[in-house]
Amino acid sequence: MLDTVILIVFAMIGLSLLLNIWRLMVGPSVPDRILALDTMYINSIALIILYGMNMGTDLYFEAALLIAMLGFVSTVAICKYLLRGDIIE
Amino acid sequence: MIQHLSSLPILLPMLAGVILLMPPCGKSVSIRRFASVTFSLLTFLISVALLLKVQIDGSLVYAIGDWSAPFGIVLVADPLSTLLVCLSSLLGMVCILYSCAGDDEQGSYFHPLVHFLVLGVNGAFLTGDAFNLFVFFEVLLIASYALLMHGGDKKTTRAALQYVIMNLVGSAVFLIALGVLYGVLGTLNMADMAQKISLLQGDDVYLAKIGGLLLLVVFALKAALLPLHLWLPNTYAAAVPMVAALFAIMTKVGVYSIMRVYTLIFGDEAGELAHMAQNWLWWLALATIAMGTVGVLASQDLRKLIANLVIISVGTLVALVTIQTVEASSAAIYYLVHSTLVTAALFLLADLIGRQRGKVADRITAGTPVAQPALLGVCFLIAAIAVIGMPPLSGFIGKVWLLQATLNTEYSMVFWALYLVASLAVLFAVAKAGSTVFWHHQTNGSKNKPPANMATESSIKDRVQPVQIVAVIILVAGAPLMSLFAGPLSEYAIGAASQLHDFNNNIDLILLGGK
Amino acid sequence: MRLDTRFKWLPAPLLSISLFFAWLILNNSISNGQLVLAVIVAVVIPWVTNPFRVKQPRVIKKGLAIRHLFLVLYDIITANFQVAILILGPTKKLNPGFVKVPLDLTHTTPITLLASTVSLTPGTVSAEVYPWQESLVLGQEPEQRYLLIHVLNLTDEQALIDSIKQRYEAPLKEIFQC
Amino acid sequence: MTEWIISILLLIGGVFVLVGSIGLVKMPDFFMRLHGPTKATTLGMASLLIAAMIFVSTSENSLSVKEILISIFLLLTAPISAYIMIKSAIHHKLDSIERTKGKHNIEDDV
Amino acid sequence: MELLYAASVGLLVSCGVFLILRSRTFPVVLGLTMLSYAVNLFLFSSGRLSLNSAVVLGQSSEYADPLPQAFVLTAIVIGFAMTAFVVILSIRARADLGNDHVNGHVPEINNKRKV
Amino acid sequence: MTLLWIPLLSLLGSIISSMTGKLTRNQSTMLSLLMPIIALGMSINLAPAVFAGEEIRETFSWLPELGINIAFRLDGLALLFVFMILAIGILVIFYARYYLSDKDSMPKLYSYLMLFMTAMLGIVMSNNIIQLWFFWELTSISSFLLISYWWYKSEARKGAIMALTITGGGGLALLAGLLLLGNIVGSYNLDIILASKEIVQASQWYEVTLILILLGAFTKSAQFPFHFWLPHAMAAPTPVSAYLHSATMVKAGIFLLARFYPVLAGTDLWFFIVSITGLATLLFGAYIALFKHDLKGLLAYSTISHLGLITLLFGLNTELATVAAIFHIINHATFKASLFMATGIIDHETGTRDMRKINGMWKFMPYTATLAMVAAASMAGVPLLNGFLSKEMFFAETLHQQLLGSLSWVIPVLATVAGAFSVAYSARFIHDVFFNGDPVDLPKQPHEPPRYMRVPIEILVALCLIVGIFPSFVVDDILVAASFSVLGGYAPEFEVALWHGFNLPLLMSAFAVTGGIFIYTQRRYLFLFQASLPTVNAKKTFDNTIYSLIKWSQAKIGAIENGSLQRYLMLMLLVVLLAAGWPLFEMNQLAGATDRTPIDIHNAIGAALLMIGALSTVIWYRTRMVSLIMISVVGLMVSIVFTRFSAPDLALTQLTVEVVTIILLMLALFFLPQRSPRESSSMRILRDLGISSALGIVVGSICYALITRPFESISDFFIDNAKTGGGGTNVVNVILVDFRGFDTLGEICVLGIAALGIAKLLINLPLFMPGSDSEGRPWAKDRYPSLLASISQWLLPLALLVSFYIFLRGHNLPGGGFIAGLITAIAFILQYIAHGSNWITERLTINYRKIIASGIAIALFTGVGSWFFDKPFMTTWFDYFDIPFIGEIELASALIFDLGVYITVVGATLMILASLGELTADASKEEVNI
Ligand code: NA
Ligand code: NA
Repeated sequence: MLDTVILIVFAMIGLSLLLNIWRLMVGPSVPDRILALDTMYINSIALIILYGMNMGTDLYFEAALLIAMLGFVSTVAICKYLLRGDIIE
Repeated sequence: MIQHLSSLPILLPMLAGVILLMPPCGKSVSIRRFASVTFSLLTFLISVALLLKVQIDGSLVYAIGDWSAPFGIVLVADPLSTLLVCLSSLLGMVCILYSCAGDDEQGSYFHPLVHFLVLGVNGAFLTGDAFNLFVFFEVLLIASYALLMHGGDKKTTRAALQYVIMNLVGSAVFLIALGVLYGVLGTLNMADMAQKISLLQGDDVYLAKIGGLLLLVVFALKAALLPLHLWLPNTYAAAVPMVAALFAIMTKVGVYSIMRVYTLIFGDEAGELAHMAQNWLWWLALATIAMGTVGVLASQDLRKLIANLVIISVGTLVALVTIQTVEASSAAIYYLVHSTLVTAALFLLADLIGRQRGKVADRITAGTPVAQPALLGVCFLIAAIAVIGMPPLSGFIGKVWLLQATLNTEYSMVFWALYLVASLAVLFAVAKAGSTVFWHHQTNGSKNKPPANMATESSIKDRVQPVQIVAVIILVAGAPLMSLFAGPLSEYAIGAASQLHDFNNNIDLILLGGK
Repeated sequence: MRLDTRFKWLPAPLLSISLFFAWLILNNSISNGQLVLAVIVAVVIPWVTNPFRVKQPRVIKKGLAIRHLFLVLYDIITANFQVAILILGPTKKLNPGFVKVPLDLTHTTPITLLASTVSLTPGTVSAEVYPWQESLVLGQEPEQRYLLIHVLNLTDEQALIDSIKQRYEAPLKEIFQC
Repeated sequence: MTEWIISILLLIGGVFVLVGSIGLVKMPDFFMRLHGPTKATTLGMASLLIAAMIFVSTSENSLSVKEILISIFLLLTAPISAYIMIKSAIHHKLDSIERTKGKHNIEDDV
Repeated sequence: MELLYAASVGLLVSCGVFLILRSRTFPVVLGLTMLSYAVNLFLFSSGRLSLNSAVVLGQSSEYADPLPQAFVLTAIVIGFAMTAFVVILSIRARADLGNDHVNGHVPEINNKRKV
Repeated sequence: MTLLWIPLLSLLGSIISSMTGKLTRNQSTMLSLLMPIIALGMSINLAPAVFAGEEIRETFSWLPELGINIAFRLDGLALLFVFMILAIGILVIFYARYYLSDKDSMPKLYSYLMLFMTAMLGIVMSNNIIQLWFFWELTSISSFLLISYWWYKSEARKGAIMALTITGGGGLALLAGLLLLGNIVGSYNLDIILASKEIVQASQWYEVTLILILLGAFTKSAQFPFHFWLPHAMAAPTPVSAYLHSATMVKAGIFLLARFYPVLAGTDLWFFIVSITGLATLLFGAYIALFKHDLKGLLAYSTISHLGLITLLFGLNTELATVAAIFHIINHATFKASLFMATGIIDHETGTRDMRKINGMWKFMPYTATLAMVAAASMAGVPLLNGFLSKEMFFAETLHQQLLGSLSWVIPVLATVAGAFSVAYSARFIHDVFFNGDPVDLPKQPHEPPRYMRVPIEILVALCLIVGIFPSFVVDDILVAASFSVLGGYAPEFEVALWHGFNLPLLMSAFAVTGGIFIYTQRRYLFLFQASLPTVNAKKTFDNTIYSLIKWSQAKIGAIENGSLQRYLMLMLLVVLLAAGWPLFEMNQLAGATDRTPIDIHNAIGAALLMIGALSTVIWYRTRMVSLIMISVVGLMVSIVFTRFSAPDLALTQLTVEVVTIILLMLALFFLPQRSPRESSSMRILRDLGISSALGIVVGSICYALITRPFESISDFFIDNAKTGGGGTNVVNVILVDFRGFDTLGEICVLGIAALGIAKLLINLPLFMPGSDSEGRPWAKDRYPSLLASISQWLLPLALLVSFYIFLRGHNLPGGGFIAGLITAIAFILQYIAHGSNWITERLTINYRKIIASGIAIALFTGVGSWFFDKPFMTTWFDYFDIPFIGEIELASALIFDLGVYITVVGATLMILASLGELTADASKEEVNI
């Protein structure tokens, strides 16, 4: 049963990612795209976690952790650019 | 220590680079210079020691991390690689010496960067592993990028941008080539690759061919072979002269790689792929010579002229390498050393001359007289005679040798005709440049009177400094010395070339540790 | 309100404790070796990062803090369901709006916590804290701070402000004693 | 039993993640779009991570709680991401839909 | 799946190359970045694709080829260093030359077009 | 050793005289003369043996591998030339003592002259043809130096370059010819070559070889149409002309004909090329000489003509003609050298060489005039002078030539015509200079030159007379010996005598003399005729050719190297396409034999996102911000791909690098324009699309071909030995820090160097700091959003914790120094973003340069450490220890190495990002103050 559920959730996450990229493409504004990208980071974490469960390993945990950390940093960096241009001033 | 000698030409420059970044070298210019010169001298001496050891004990294989080939990375110190290591260490030393007159302070980190460049070059010469070769290529490239920007102006920035982008694409191609080769052969140790390539069957052969050809593209880019040479003239002409002089070795890294890879991996024993690119390379080399010749005629300043001389020398070298005989390879080895030294010397001289000519700098037009015509003139004359290939200097031997070596090949007459025309063009261009730069003065009011005391016309600060002239003399001395000791040197070159072509011996040496 | 810790060598005890546990959690182990490492990490990292800390009020009422934490967690869960319903429902019925909540809090850490809480809980996202540092004369403290929030479905503005102030701001004020 | 729990948590997580992304697509203006991802994903992610935690703990027969760290991390950062994104949206003077109340509360930041 | 992988690599190469051929530094930098993604994926695949077989001893029954992974790691790092350099170099070029054209000067046709 | 000493002494002389700058002129001259006099003495000493038919040889080893040795040989021909070179050389040096003005550097001239002398001696004495070429080229170099002696004169420079180019070009042809010759014979040894006539002439290469060698000879000896450099070489000081352009250098070409006569001559080809060239030169030179107003010009063309005569003689392929040629070599050297010297005196005394100005010199310098007139008479072929004898022999030999068949009469007739012209220009030389009224505005008042300046001329003119009157007595021995060598060990019966009776040659001589005088008297009409001809100025043609060649080159280079990176890249990509695509077409089947894995939803979505991201990056490339966001999607997806295909380490690395790259690109975006203008034409876009899709298809196909093929690699070794030999279970990491740690060492060097390079780039960087974004929006006021600053304080320790965790586990599980380093760096970068770099520098002063250096140093010394255990560099060490309370722990040198990596990465990344940040921080500080 778990395998089926994982597959279903895979499909949900996959759909989410597709929705994200749709927003990414459509925009219309840059902040919209940033939002989509940020969401995409988080959904990727879900994807990786699921994948780990699917494969029965937690070797990919760190990847998920790093996406959580680094996705935040990139979002901040991009927003800072929008706000101030110079991100390290 | 002596058993680790093979690794020292790489490790010593690394250490030097590191130490030069640390206190007290970071702060004090004089300490930095002293340390840098000492280290470069040491590197050179160590390289010579390695060469001698290889002469006595035969080629050495040094397994880094005690992991033997093909699993670990091995350094292969054979007559050819050690010779080139000596050459690059020498150039590094000369470049550093020359810079100590003050050019090193035109930008930051000059000394460590030179050591890092030498590290990369030496690594590329010594390594027996294709991926490790990539890494050292990158080391030398990134160092060259940084050095290219040393003390530069707008022109330099423009040249650097193009140079860097071209080479980044080149690196990408390098990786694809390595990927293909690994994907087919399952190894990237060069000797192991050589052994496995003849066993390939079916379509795998073509895949390996793709890998080999792509590698060739990369090496041709580094070597500046037509049509991938276009980066060279501007880059060399835009670099600070001592950097340009040091760059003289960089095209040779490309040539050397072609030599290694196409003799060992795609050489006689490669089955279907034996000498696969020979024809292409041959004609491209010829085209390169032609292009360089046109460039030489077109050059309007000394540095461009020298850059084009480099292109001609590359074409010549690649043509020789393509022939794949011991004779041709030994001629190539001799010519390689000669052309590197002499073009490096010319770059430095062009700088010294340019500085003393004020506004016209090194442009080949009438200008301010050179303040020290005798000193610079003699040096220039020697270098010019050498580069033209006239007796009694090294260029003459190189020329005779390479003509001899190409004589009994298929298209020898095409090469001869082209090479001789190129030589004539070089002769004319260099003579014209030299006589214009030294003898054609703008300030001569009455045309046919000897100019008045010239020394006063140029300020004292442009006078050649002792370190600069020492640096130039070290390089210029190469030409007569290589001619005087042509006997032992040719013996050495032939020995190195024979070993290069001795497939079984190389395989045994690297994969079985010489057993 | 207290800004300094009792021990010079342990500049941020709460942080140290968090790090200690985080280490053990990360390594999934409470072996002796990991415990030693955890202690090392818990001491060394705060010490190393101390220069980068701006002095902020410390948690005084620890029990209250924990209780408040659970309250917020509960709110997060309900918030998620509410928002899910709002999202899936017809968009046209939504009445979004911007609300400016006047703040009693003055320090950054409590304000950050409040803003985060607001963002994580029903239908609201913190948008801005007014005024900005840059709009002030150097060194001067602002008279009144505001939290600008965006509300997905705004029905009663004043009720929302009151609920935020009472449900989230007041406990924070107490926890930090400021 | 654990399989059930895991499955339910997974489904909850999946649904919330999806809902967040639907919100991202469906909502008419940036400010409204933001609500979905920031909130829905925190719970969704938490459910998924807890599912994973239980899954690993049972399959390896030893307690594994490190997935918690990701949750904590997301809880810490999600509001700040949202905040800074809104900030840049305000800076870009993005239009909110007409019926939005209290637009006057937004101060010009330049 | 192999086809999909190869197609992705091919597409990345195409996109990278197209961007590299643009006339301004920023797209060229993007192109180089894209190309290095493609190259890394390519090099990675030279050890063949394998699912669920990370090369951590004791974690799985089969192992992927670790060597290309090590190569790609090195390549990523080097690529990063190079990208960093070329980015700053573009900034420098813009500052020195007053424009961001890869040739250091904007062709006259464009200047006219602007006017 | 005797033979070697002859050129060596002259070289020594060159060196000695170059050092006589501080001495007086006389001392300098004496010292300079010493060496050639000794050499001359030595050669005289050797003469009897040579006359006796002996050939003296000496060989020293130099480059045996190439068949090049230092080999000397003295036979009759060589001896003849050695005498000429040394004797005339000595006279010229002596003469130059009086010729040079005080301003001119005597040591320089002497030094060059003797260098030249060395080269000539080397040529004539070489027993190895490559050595011969060696000295041949040395004459080109030294003559370049001599012609450009007055380097400040434009015509001296131009003349020197022209001479060098022509003779140098000929030299190259000669080299080719000699190498071919050596290849045919199988040796460069002259002895062997001279004995291989049959082999050489039977070879398929004979024609090419002959033509190449003749090219060398003709250019050097100024044969038509390569003659034009010679008149321009007259820009040299007159002693130089006397030496080089009468007696020696131009004779080197003649020598070459003589030297290789035994191997190359005797064929019809030889006859046609050599004799026709000689005849043409003879006529052309004699004709033009008449019209030259410049004294030296006249002599130059006369020389050309006489060289043509000698060449013609060699071309006739008869033995006696050869003897005559050799005889004329001697005679021409004597009279022409003395004429040049006389001209030098006239030039010296009058300040001009223009015959239209110089008239009636007889009155001013009767003694010099007498000498010059005798020499000129010899040149004209007047009886009782040596010139008459060889010309008589020449006329005789032209009559014996039958190869032209029914046209055989042409040669003697033309020879007579040329003879007439030579009488005419000689007459002009005598009449126009020494008589013909009074001088016209001479710069100086002429008078007799210093006594000793005339001595060399006296000696030479005396020789002309003695040889002319007592020929057999003076020249028989040397002529026999020389002919003996040239004819290959055989000397024909001949008699050199003043009177052979009334015969056809004498008649020809008579015709020539009367005809010549007639021509001279009627010169007015000839000058008019000559002026009416279109002027064919060889120098101008040469200059124009060179000029247009240079212009052509510049145009070509300018068109090819147009500075367009796009073109360079396009070329390169095309080459790549060809190299990768060509073999692809040769393949029978693209796909390999392994089973395909089915596509699952996970992969499909990943690939879709990856592709959409990539395409979007391209589609929006002009809106840079958007394409930057799009490319981060690609980066994210690439790391997902790595996770998917079992490469957790790669995924982690890719993720961390990705963030730093994005931050970097944001920086770039700020300092670069934020939009790309639309500048590519649609054709260009199409072209680019074409090549990029072609490349994509090719690379994709290769990738597909690879991954569908069965495969074996060396990797099992790593998996088997990672734990036992490297002490870690994460094989990738063990490869990185152990098996291939050397790569990693290189890699951190790259990173470190990149950081240094970037810091270098940023020095004195004038920044463009846009005050608004791409849509003209001013930047936000809130510099450091407070909530961000607040949260980043918390994130820093957390990130450090994670980083430490990743670092420690790397050896056994995914992670390692590089990733850990980047996480640390990113954590700090977040601080920079949140607080600004001033805030950071207030709290933390780190010298990133030192950090980088320490990182590399740690890695390096870890590697060196193994030396102390007598192991190669980077041999790792690890062991397990049981420590009370803590339990078993593993200690490994690889961890220290990884620490080095970590430190370097932190240092380099921060240096790269922070140095740019600090730059703007400084700028903004000022902004705030305003
Ligand atoms: Na050269
Ligand atoms: Na006259």
